[in-house]
Amino acid sequence: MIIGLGHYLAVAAVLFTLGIFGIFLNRRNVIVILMSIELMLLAVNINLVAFSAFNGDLAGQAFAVFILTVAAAEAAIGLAILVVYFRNRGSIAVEDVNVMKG
Amino acid sequence: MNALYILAIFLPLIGALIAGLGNRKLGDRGAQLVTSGGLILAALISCLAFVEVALGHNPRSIELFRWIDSGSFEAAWSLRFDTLSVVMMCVVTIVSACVHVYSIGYMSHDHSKPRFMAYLSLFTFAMLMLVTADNLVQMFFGWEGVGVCSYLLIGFWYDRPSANAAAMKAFVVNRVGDFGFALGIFGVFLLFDTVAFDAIFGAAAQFTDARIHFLGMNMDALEVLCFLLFIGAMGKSAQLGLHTWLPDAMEGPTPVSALIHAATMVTAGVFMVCRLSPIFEYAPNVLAFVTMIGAFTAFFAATVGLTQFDIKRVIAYSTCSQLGYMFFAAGLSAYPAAMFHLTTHAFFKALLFLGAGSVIHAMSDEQDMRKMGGIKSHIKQTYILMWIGSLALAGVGIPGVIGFAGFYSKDMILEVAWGAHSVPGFIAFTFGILAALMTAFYSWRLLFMTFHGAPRADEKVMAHVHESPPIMLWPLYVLAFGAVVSGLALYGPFVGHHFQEFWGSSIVILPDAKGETIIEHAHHVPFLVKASPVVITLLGIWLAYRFYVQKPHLPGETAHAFEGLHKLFYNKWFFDEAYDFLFVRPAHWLARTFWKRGDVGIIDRFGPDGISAMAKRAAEAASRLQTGYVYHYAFAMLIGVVALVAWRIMQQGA
Amino acid sequence: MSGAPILSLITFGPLVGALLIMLFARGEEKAKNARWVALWASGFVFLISLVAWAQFDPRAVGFQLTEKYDWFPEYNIAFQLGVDGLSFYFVLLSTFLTPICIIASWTSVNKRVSEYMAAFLALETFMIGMFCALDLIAFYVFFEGVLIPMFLIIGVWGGARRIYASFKFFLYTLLGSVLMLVAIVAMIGMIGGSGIEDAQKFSFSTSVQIWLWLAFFASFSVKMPMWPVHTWLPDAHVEAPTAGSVILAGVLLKMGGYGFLRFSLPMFPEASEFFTPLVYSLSIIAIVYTSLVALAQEDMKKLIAYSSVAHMGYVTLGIFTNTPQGVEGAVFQMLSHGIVSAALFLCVGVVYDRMHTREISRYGGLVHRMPRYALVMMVFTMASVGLPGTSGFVGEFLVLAGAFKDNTWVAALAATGLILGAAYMLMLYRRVIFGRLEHEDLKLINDLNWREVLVFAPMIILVLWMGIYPATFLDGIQIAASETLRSSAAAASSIGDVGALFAWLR
Amino acid sequence: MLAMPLLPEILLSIVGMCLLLIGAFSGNRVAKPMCYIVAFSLVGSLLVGFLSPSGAAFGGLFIADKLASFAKTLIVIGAVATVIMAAGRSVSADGVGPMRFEQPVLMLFATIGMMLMVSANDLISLYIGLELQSLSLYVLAAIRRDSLRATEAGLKYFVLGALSSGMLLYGAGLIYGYTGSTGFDAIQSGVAEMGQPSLGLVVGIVFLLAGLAFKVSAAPFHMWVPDVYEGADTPITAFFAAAPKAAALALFARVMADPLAGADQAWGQIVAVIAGLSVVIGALGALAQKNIKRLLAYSSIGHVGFALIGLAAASEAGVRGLLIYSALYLFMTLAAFACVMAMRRGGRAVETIDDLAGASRTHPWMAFGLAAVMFSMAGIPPLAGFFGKLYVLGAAVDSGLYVLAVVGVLASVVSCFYYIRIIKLMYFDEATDILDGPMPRDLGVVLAIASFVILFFIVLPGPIVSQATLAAQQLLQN
Amino acid sequence: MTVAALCFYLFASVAVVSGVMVVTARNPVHAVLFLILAFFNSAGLFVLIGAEYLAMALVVVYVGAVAVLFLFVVMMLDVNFQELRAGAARYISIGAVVGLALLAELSLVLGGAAFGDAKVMGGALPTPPADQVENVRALGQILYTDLFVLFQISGLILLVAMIGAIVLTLRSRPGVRRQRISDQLERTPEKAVEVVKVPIGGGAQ
Repeated sequence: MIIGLGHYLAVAAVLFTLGIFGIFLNRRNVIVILMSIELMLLAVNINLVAFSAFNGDLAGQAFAVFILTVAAAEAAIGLAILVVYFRNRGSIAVEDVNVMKG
Repeated sequence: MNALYILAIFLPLIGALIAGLGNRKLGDRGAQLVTSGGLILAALISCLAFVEVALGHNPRSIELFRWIDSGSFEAAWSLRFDTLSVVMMCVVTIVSACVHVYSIGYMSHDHSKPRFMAYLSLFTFAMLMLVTADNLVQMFFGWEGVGVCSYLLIGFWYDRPSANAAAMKAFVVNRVGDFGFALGIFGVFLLFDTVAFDAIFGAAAQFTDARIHFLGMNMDALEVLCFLLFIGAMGKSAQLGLHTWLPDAMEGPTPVSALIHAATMVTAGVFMVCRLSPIFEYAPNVLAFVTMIGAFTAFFAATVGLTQFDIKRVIAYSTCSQLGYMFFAAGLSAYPAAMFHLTTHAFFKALLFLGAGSVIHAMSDEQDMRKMGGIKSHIKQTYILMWIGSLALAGVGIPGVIGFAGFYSKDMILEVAWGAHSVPGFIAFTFGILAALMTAFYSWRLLFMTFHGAPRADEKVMAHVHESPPIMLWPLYVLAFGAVVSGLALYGPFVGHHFQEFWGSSIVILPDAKGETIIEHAHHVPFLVKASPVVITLLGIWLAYRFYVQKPHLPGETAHAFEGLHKLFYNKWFFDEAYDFLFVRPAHWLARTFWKRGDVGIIDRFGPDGISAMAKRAAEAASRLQTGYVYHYAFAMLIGVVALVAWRIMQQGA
Repeated sequence: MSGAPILSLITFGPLVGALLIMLFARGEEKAKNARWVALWASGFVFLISLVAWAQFDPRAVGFQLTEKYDWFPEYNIAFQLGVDGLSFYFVLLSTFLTPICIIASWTSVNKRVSEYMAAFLALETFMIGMFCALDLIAFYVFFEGVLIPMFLIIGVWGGARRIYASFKFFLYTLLGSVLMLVAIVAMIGMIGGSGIEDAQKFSFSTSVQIWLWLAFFASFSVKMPMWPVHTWLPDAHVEAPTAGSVILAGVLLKMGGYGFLRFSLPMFPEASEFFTPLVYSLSIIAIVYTSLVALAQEDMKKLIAYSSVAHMGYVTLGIFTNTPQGVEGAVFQMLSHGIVSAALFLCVGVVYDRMHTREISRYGGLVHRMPRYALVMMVFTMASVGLPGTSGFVGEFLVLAGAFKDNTWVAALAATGLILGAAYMLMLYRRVIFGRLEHEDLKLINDLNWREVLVFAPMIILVLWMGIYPATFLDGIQIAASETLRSSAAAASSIGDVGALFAWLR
Repeated sequence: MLAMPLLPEILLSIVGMCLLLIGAFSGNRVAKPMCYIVAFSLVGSLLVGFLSPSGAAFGGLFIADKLASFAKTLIVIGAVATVIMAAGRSVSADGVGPMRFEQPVLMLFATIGMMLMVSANDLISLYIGLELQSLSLYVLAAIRRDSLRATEAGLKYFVLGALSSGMLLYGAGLIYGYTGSTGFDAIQSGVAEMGQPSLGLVVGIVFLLAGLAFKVSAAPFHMWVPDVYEGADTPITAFFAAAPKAAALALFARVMADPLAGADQAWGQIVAVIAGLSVVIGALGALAQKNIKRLLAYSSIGHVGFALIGLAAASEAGVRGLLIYSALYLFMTLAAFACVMAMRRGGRAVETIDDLAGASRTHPWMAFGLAAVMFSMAGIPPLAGFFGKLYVLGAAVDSGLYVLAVVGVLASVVSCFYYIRIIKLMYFDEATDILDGPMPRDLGVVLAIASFVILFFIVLPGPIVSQATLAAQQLLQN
Repeated sequence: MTVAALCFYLFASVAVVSGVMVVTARNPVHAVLFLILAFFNSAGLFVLIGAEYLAMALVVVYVGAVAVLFLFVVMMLDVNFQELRAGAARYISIGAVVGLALLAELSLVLGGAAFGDAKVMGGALPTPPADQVENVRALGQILYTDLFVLFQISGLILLVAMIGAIVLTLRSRPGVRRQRISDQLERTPEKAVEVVKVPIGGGAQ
């Protein structure tokens, strides 16, 4: 049995779905949401790398490199926002994040 | 000459405008002088026109300028002077002049004399426009114009709610008639592609077999048109069904009743049928209908006249009844006879009304005959004039020798009815005779109740009873003169053996198989027929004498004996109540229902308001969706993506 | 005529006045200056329109005084102006009524005068522009643009329920119009340009016509207004200030009718033929139903508003009779109604300014104190009732004559409006003018002052002129109407029995 | 000269870093002058952009074409106006603390991101540009870090933005995988080669679309908008509403019409659905709002929906409509936010709609301007907004999207209600509490210029329309 | 069953399970640790497919920096571990349905990929043969040539992230004593020491 593109895509799809699941099923705290986002990006990376490898094209890997970079930046900013939010609200429970609505 | 004729038509208008708009500076006297003077001048010119046009056989029509001009629909302002018009012009201007002069005296205590005079003159103008119209639309102009003036004059005393109501009723009921008239005009336009009289009359014979789709039915075109036009005539001339406004119109000042509701406007319907005789002749069924309506009206109005107590109402019903005579004459194709009666009736009915006005004037504005009586010695001249009027109305005379005006004209009509030798003719004759009986009865009932017996008015009123001033009496004399001699004088030209010479082309009567016209038939009825009206009239007078002079208790007893009938007559056959129930109330109910239920309850509720409420609810729902929770937002995005992907995949698969 | 772009002058003249007011009317004399500037501007525009009238040849076929400027070349949209017999008299009507409105508002509007005057002048520009526009887009711009000033006029200077009324007016009419916008856009796509003349020459397929017709109908029927989309009108009228009602009744209601004539009939003749029964039905309902509703009204303005709906019923009826009489009568009826109902609203305004109520029952016996007013009101009442000799008669009569040619049922049912119209108008007159002067507060009411006489006098003259010598206007209308009918006549034959849906009416 | 087409962005980056240095040493007191420097350099960069050559840069990663320059012009106008307005509000809306010097710098970086992304000619550069913009915006949203609302706005924006980035990336990955390249030109030819787009590509397009739709705030990816608009500091909100919207719409148009041109039957209908949903949600959502910023948020959703109606037409006319619409919307939104920023009472900003009551008496010119904006947003002629709608509808109808057009206009009628409600408040109602007056000069200037464009677009539509036409033509040609 | 395949399944399954745990773990610290595990396994997958550089980068960047950052914040914020709230259960079914639908849709795509629908051809940046140029070098060659501008912009992004993190979280607290080295260095005996003469019996003042 040869491991093909489909296998990698399947793993990525599952991870991506998990990431999305994490975002909207999570009720505990926002950090987990951030982690879910990282999971999604990881899935994307797997996708890209798989395509890159199976297409014989390096652009996918280069793309993944940039995604990695940006993801790190994103995590930093996300956590920063989270921290200031925590300072204001005293909580990072997802359900508490609804001062504004309607 | 033409300019003079035009002047005659427009003099009243000029007078009206001067009196109406310049009232402050002109003053009462000025207004009266201008209008009356204008009318007298117009009357003189009319007489001149009568001589030149009718007697000199010199008809003409004068186009003034274009009016409505739309495609083939061309109606110009133009004046038509033929025998028919000038006869009407004479009647209108003479009676109007009399009424104008009379009004100077009658209205002397009123606050707004100029306004009254202006209305009267304006009315006269409209009436003249009607009779001299050269096309149907201009006739309609006059038609509605007199309606409006009538409205204004009935409602002249605008303080009185009853006067206002009567004025409105007159206008609206007339509008019902006009509705028919207007449809008739449209029909004429549809059929003939023109509304000008000459063109219509010229082409009428070609359309005898024409059919028209009217209200989903396929019918004889000319019959339909004539029927519609006749509805207009019924409205204006207060024929059975559309008569209800006329008695109420007595709310107006008495000169108005004399001019409009006796002599001129109400005869417009008769005039119209005569004017349109060239097409009515081709609509035999409608003519029969006209006859029947006329006959019933004559009878019906007379019955009601028997029981009324308001002096003016009695005369009003009498007018209604006499109009019935005219119509059945016209319906039997005896247009000259109708016109004849129209003319004589104008004089004596105006006389009666103005006389009644004089009485009312004397009795301090009392109109109820039950509160009169015993004043013949106080107002002798009026008494005599009323007698003349009544004699003329009842048609007293010696057959074959001489008589009052009504004698000639009414007898002519009854002879025509007999001479027609047709079922409608016979019915008309029967009703006509019965009506004549009643006419005599209620006329003398009026005379006796008003002038004879013991005074029933209170002291104060009786102390005030006085003869009218000369300015009111002189017109009465003029009219009385007409009431006495017009029958004799006009019999020859109007309905004599050479009547066609006189009328010329203005009236068309199709000869029967023998080549004779109905008028000639009428001349050859048995003497018994000729005499019967007089006999029956004398019977009526005797009955009245018996009831109201000899045995004053009889009326009450009779009324008691025939309670149902009396109630029916006294309540005018319940027409007003029936109309109120059938039309007025439903209309008001519908009005409220449409407004409250329809507009507010349905259209607004489900329309704009409903939609905006719906939008508001949707907006609330939309803002409830915006919960503020991040995971809901994410969820929405996810659902969006999933749905879109699913949709695309399905699309792809398909 | 070449040289001066006279229609542009007429169209944008008022806008210049509005700008002048907004920029320069300030300080102590602000209100006074605004009034005078508005009066001068509108009066000047009226004079120019008279000059245009002199240049206007009623016998000429096609559009006159045309102007054309590049606008959106990518879509082949040019700004075109021009008039023919259908539109020119409406231009005159607009330029005539605006100064009258400004005089009528001279003292009755005393808050935010400069804004009011500016709004009114802007309104005039839009109205005139709408009638002059020879380009679909320009037409729509003006057609909708009217909403803005009118919305403000009702909303700012209106009565107690002005907010409801102005919103209803705005949204209702907008709702109808946006569908027309889609149709216009679609037409531009099909024609490849937006000239009205091109559109009239273009022949759309029948099915397309049906849709386009419906879209235009959605707009025009609301603007007319036709039953059952008329309910905004009474509210708008009641709440609008007097001059607002005058313009609303005088000109804005004519936009729908004008639209039918300019678009529906010549551009979609087959669809017009197809939908004629529908229009007939709605028109008749409008005439009978709203006349009855008018009978039950207790508010003077509402009554007149409902009467307007009924009168507009005649207009739609006439337009779709497909006869010269019907079409010309409809146009004439619109012109006449423009004067008459405007004048009636002014009449209401006169007493409203004095008594601050429009309830009929609060009046009665005014003739005692106000004979001149009574006379004026009588003239317009009679004109509204359609008395021959007044302008109201000619249009109504021609419409009915045309309708009778096409369908006797329709004519007969519509003619009942003659009776009902008389009933409600006379009832109004009787209850307001006649009777005893019983209300204490009315006993000191004053008759018309010179300014009001100045307002009414020309209107009376016009009403009589139009009633006695309508040929002045009918001649011009006739040529344009026959052009309109020619295009639809060709189509009449090609429509099959698709009208079965509404065939019951025939 | 490989870098020349991107010269403006490069110069701006240098300016940004210099400013950062200055700020680091001088602190927040230079924030206000820095705003002006940013504005000035943005305008300068625009001029540089006009002068520098067009065409591909950096081996086709970026491209400076008509679309890019059109979009950049809009971005710069939006950014400059909002930066200047922000400079005037150097004390925060709540009156707490002065403006941070990082704010103009971040705005500048965000603008650079936008400029990069509208120039992107490759999925990677698209992503990088987008993220540069987004990350700056996340921070900007929360920059009033002591305000709960601002930080909540930042948090929501960040979380959802990251989610959308994930989706966009997933889609980009699939597109890359199924076309074999990240370059737009290659993708275009790849798609064209494919004929009927493969399933993977379609799913990729949907995910990419979802990500882009989030950035333009189209339904159902719009939920963040009201909260972020409300929570963020008003000058920041104005910035959000102006520049990124124009950039994202242009990017949207580019991605759909250039690399994915061959798959228009795949995305056309999706865009149509998104557009229809957006106009409806935008119309309904705003009806119930009391906060004017939230209202404008919903309104922006509706407007984006309208712009996308043009794109849904998948034609040159459609792209042109979208560009014209976004240009006109930019001016409308700037004017609206100028007014919102002028709403202060007793020195404190107020945000409910009712605060505008009677403004026509106290602030006649502001009320006039705002009324014009509202009528324009409602799409009432003769104001500019109408013509935006006209172009969009024209394109949609030409492409047979009748239902969408009707939905659009009906929704615009509904939305009219809340626009005219604002006018009603200003003109029909009497003031209860009077707003501070007069309007600050900077806001007045922005309002005046924007209103001028709105009012007089009808007279001289040429500049905007012809540039949009050229941009659309060029985009659709290759 | 080759070793490679075995490894793939191992890495893949562990990665997926760790992913599940990330989402469901009650304790955020555990979640972070599972995240790290997922990353490690993904790195393994990358190695399997020949993307060595990315595998390293993943470990270095994510595990070394990002995950630690997460851990740090989790610890710092000291959030109490709340229980799954009752509300969540309400949505779990519909959430599951939608999530599974998504998964199904995505698998449909890879169904296509598995059957060779994906584009298998050299792109614009073809991978050089692995035996001549190793992955890191190949990637480096394009990163610093063709894509250098993106590399630079990435730097800009990181700069923005840095600014952001600082502007949001750095607080200058008044009243906090800080070491000021320049002051310390500028200290001179003259400033620090005062020589006083103390009179006898007077004492220091």
